Amino acid sequence: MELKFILESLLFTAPKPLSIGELREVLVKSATEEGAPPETAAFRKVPVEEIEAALNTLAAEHEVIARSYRLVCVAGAWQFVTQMECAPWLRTFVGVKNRPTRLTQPALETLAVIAYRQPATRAEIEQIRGVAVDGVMSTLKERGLIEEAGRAEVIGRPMQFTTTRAFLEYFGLRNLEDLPAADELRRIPVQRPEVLATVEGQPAPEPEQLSLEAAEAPVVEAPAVEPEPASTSKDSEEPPPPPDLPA
Amino acid sequence: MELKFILESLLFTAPKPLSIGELREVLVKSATEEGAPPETAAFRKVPVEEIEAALNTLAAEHEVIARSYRLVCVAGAWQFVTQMECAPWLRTFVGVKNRPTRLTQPALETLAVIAYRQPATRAEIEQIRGVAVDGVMSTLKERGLIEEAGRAEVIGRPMQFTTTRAFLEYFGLRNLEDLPAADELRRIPVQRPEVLATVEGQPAPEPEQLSLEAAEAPVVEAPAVEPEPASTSKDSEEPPPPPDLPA
Amino acid sequence: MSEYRVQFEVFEGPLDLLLHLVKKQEVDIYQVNLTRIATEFVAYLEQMRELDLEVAGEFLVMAATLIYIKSRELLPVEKQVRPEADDTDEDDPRWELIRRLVEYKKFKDAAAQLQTREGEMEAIYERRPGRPELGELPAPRGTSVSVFELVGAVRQILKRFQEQSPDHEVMSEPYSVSEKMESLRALVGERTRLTFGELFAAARSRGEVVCIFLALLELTRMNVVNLAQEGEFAEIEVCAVPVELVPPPPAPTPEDAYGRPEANPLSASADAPQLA
Repeated sequence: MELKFILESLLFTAPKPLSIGELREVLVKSATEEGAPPETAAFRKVPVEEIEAALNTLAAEHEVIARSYRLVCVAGAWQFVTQMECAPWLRTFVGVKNRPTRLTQPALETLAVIAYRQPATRAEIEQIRGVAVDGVMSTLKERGLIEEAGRAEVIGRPMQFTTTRAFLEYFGLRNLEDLPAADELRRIPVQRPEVLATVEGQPAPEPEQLSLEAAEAPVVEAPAVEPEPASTSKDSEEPPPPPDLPA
Repeated sequence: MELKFILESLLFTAPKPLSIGELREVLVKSATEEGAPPETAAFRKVPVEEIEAALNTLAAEHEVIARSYRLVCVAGAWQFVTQMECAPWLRTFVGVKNRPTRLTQPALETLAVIAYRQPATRAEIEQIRGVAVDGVMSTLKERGLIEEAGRAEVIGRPMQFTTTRAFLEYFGLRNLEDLPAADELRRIPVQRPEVLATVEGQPAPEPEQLSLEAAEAPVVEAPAVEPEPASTSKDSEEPPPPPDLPA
Repeated sequence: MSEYRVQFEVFEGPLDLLLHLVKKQEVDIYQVNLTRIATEFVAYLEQMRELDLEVAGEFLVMAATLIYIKSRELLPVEKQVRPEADDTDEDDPRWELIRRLVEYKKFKDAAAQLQTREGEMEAIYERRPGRPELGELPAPRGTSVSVFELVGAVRQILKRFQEQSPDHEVMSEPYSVSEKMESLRALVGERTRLTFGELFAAARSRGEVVCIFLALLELTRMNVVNLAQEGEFAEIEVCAVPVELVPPPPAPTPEDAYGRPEANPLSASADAPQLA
């Protein structure tokens, strides 16, 4: 009996997603129980890596056979789910999925910043979004999508935030690497063209690395209310004081 | 969206076997509900024959892709079932012992009554054994040694039970004729049941003299669709949640 | 602020408004005419004021930056501070603003993708399988249970049946629970362990079975005996509790006596009297 088929049958039978650890436990228990059938012995000491490889093979196979369901891994737990196209009929059959109300645009933007830049302080988020985020942050915390994760070792020791397991589950993500365009957004290289504004110009060769390290530089609490708008993580970037607004 | 894929997703999601009628009902309901998505209209009046053909195609396809599960039709209801080869691991997973323990004396006696007098009603068994047999009966059913075999044509139409193929295997018998002669047991006259309080408790109006020959006569249509509270509780109930796996 | 949010919900902040204005120019973000943007941005704020809407502080701050950029652009080219080297790049407020806009846009796009995903999740259904019909293994592999066990069961039934004389009468019970407790205690003391079935072997009527059963329950409660069961279908065993381990009553050890469902005397009661 091939390992992947045993795993498949377990996932097919399970009423909830199973982690690799849980799957391994079944294999080990089957082989060590009293009166264990001889065929179970093969997986008595099956390594975690072998299970993971078999699961990935399975998922790829199901991708190929393209049925109305597929095998997915969400937050480290594997399960069979249906394809989206079947939703109209499943809604009738199973009922509307019981999910919390959809997130608002500000909540999604804030969540995106935290997801890609975690751990992120409130000031960092406000810097990127250009608005105060207090209300949105507490909504996200209430919904269990973000959580506090220690303080940043900078002046004021502001609280840092990360996304939770519930975040991955809510969006059906395998892990943080599974975020769309994760590589690009984690460290956004914004290239400065040689000449800006109305003048023609080509992109400068040197990319700006807006890395996590830069973000951890001392930041002012809630820059949105500060008179200096462009106060970035880099002190040198601060523009000169703006003139008064025309009346 | 192809019909067969919709049907597949429904059977995939269903916690119990579905008849063609039930499947059709979902298709029709999806198409006629308020705000039904346009793609559901295609199957608003889908004929039963078309569904049946699609199901047969599906079953054949699953035969070909040879996964650890297959699509089967039992007594007119379709469902996905896992392949036998995976049973040792699935048993561990759902918490069923791979090696059964010996039958208790009460179980043996109940089994003997059913074996020699099949098909036998619960009332008849209780009369001969002089005790309520609910617990023992469900144990025997769980172990697959006895099964329901239609209703007796007497007042109350009580469920009848026969032994199974597994029963023969368990005792190493080739067929029921191989049972050691026990005419006496067969001949015990059954009277109106006493005040034995059982859930079913239907007094059999006449002594039922049921010989072995009778047992081998064709039995009434499988009763799966006609749930009877006392005897089929196991089947009609929602499946119990599987045992929690230790982390 | 809240009023403004209702009216201008489209713009989540000054950067959002800026992005909107950049988009209107239909050019690459790096090619955008910031002078024009500044004018439009301020005009937008003016419009808000005319509508008597409170303008959030963040918008005012952004307007100030834009006006500063615009004022620099208005200077004659030779008087403009044009940074030549990379190290002075960051002094250019235009660059800083564009950098922020580009960054913000990426996160806004990421948020849109999350939103798509959020919607998709509502259309994905998990499999909710019923309990698989595996049954129990009917027989240990290779071996089969002797059919003599079945024959033995048949004999047992017949024997009991014959013993029940057809004209049996209801008689007053010649035994009591306390009597049965005494004999049980003696039996367990003698044998240390015996099977559940054995207890009832000698019982001749249902009444007697009930008495024995009640006696057993009482002894269990008093922690004189323990009930245990090897496996799911195994015979229930009655064991004496070692004297030194007997805690002062009433402190039963429910774990032993009632812990396993099959060993629960109450559930066993259905089957108990049949050996009478």
